[in-house]
Amino acid sequence: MSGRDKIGDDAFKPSRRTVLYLGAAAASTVVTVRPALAQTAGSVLTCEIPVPGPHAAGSYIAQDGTPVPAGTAGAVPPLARPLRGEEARILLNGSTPPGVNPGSAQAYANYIRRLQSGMSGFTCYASLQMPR
Amino acid sequence: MAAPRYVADPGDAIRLVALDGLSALYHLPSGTTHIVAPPAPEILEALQEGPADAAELLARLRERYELEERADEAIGIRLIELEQAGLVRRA
Amino acid sequence: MKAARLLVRALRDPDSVRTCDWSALLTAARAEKLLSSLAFRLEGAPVPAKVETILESARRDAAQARTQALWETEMARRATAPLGVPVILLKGAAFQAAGLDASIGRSVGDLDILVPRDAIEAVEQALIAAGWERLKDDGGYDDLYYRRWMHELPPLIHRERDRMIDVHHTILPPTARPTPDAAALIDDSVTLDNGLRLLSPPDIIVHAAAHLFADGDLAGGLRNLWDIDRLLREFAADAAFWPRLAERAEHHRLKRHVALALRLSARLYGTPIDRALAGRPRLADRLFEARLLARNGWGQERRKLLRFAFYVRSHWLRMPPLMLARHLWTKATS
Amino acid sequence: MRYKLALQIGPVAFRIGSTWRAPLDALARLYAAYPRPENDICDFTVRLEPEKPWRRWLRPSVAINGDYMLPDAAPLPLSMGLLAAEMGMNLQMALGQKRYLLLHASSAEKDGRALIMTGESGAGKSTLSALLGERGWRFMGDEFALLDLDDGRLWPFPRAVSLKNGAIKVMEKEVAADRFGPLIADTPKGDIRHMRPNDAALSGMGEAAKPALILFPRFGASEAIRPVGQAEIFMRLTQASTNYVALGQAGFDALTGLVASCPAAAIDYPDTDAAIGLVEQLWREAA
Repeated sequence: MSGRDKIGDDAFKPSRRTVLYLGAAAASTVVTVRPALAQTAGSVLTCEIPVPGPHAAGSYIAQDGTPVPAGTAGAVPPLARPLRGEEARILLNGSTPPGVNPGSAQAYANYIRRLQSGMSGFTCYASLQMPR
Repeated sequence: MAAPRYVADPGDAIRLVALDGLSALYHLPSGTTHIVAPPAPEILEALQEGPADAAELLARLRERYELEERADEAIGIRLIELEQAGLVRRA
Repeated sequence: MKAARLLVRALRDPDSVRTCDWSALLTAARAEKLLSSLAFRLEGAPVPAKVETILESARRDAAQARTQALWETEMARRATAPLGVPVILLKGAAFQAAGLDASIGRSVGDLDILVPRDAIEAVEQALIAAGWERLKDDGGYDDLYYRRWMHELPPLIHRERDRMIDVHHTILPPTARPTPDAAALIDDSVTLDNGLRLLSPPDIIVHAAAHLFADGDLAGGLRNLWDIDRLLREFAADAAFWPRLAERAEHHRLKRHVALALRLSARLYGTPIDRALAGRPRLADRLFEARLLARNGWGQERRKLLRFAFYVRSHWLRMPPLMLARHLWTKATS
Repeated sequence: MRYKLALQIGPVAFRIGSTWRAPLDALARLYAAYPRPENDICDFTVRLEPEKPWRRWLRPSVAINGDYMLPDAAPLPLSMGLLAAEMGMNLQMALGQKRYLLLHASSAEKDGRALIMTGESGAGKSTLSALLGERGWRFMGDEFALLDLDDGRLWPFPRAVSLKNGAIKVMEKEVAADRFGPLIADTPKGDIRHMRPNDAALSGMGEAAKPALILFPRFGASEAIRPVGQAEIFMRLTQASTNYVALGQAGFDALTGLVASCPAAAIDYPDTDAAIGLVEQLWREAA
């Protein structure tokens, strides 16, 4: 806020005008408030994330998280049962929850990150993204 | 191709509340809240005079403010941000 | 009285609800997505104070939902306007944009638009460039299924606003037994001030009837039928409406569906209708009525067998038998 | 539904229906001192029913349904039926409440003015409000605070306090045994035990209070008080609200009004006694 600090000086130079930095902020100058519903909904309820969801049932999961045909090289098999919220959180933190093959953890975590609204597990994922 | 001209909604389509150095902006047509930093409110205000392309908008802002040297590059980025948020549209 | 019937009676005759099981009525209304519509119908009626606060907040909620629906429509307009192709709003978005009586308290889920078939790829590209994304996996069975057999693209969802858009090129799947004349729908459409369009009033009814009876299992049908009641009452103010409706229903080969919609709307909501067009009551009308009213005061769906029958019927209508078998097989084994 | 129960909690009335008797018996015991909704007219309906028909008998599992439902909600075993009922009520509030700006926050009242505490789950806001409620404050709620859209006052929502893990021991030392529900072990959130708020909280459940202080508590190595800028307060509260966006301009006006009129601070605390001390200190300064 260097502009602010100089307000005292400016008081003696009324002709000098306010500086407006159009490119000053590296980040965006508009942040939109999105529904935070999922956060609380998630924290008051337990939820599940199937990996993959029914839209891609039977698919393997590539390392980048996309569902691919079963047996694709480098991809990992689907999870037999849905992840619970706590397990998904562990995965997203880069660790491996019990019962999950550590070599597959990265692919599953990426799958969760790619979930979109409307897909099974999304509300659960959204609730995990929020800080706790 | 001519530079795109931008329009903003009339002033009564917006509520602005100052929060320290930033502002909370409520946009009535979309029912959406945005947290905005300078120069976003200043650009929206300058567009109240009517549609403008980037160069005209810069000229309007120069009448009121001191701008940095490379302002002409930055203004385009700011306009795209505002367009994506639905706060300005192409004329 | 059954809760669904109580709801229908309250919508039809707001004075009838002085005393009733309010919790059951409100719950059934919510489950049928009719709470806000009911709230506007009961505005000013003498109801208990607690009920009034619930209805008041439903009305506020509807106002905000309307803002969001109109905004989503506006964003689609901005994205597609440079293409210069006709974009026709369907269902809730159309009612809201035109300010029809059917829009009062009407929630709008996805945004549905109709565009000429040869413009559909361009429209999809323009929407994707403006931030919408494909929801389903590209090139998978669902994607191919939509593109080959359905009357719409796979749904797109906006990555920031999280709202869905369905882009149609006609109003029923091409495989469905009746095949409406999509070109005529577009030719007859009405242009709004902002350049977007609506179907003509008779086509709006034809579409609503087709959607209700030929394109689904009647889940949420009470709300769709309430749309039809409101639309008919508003359109019938024009004396030329009924003959034109008869003509368009015939043209699109949806006369049976329109007649059924008229009969059920009159039966449940007391809609004044053209009796000649509606035809004589049929035995099956009672099955449709029972299906529409299969909701109790706890918000649960009842009549499981009847609902299942309508579910099977919905697939039967949309697909030739062999294709239906293949579809169900793929769904079951994937 | 076979079994049913209606409850009034603050300004909100619930109707809970269940396929099984046990969850509602447990709920009725925990909420014995609560009033019944006037004329039995309820804001929200919760249904506890089998996930699949045979799940009524065979390894019974409770699906949490009602006016508003979450597609990803996991069913709970019947032994956790009380928890399912609580979650069902919370879910109706989180998804369906449109009459108030709903903040995921705990709150307590003193001298007609309200303290709001919000923070990440596990930050201790629930325990802090429960402790304040035993130490001279009126407990208003441990999960949701309701901001009036018309006049900016805060309404209580004093449902049973949901104590988790370590907090259970803390409150057992403080409160008579007859105010506790059964210990529900090994839930997806760990051990849970519900605690009925005291008489002052229940008799005051119809009284709103003007917000006077907002705190963002957090467990930390040492005590600290940090200022929070208005933009950050606003942003944090939008994220702590389930219905901010859905309320449109009414929500904007209420929340900007709250931020403008109410001092706020973030506090770090190593233990609950230190936290209570910080709260009392900041409360005196805000007065």
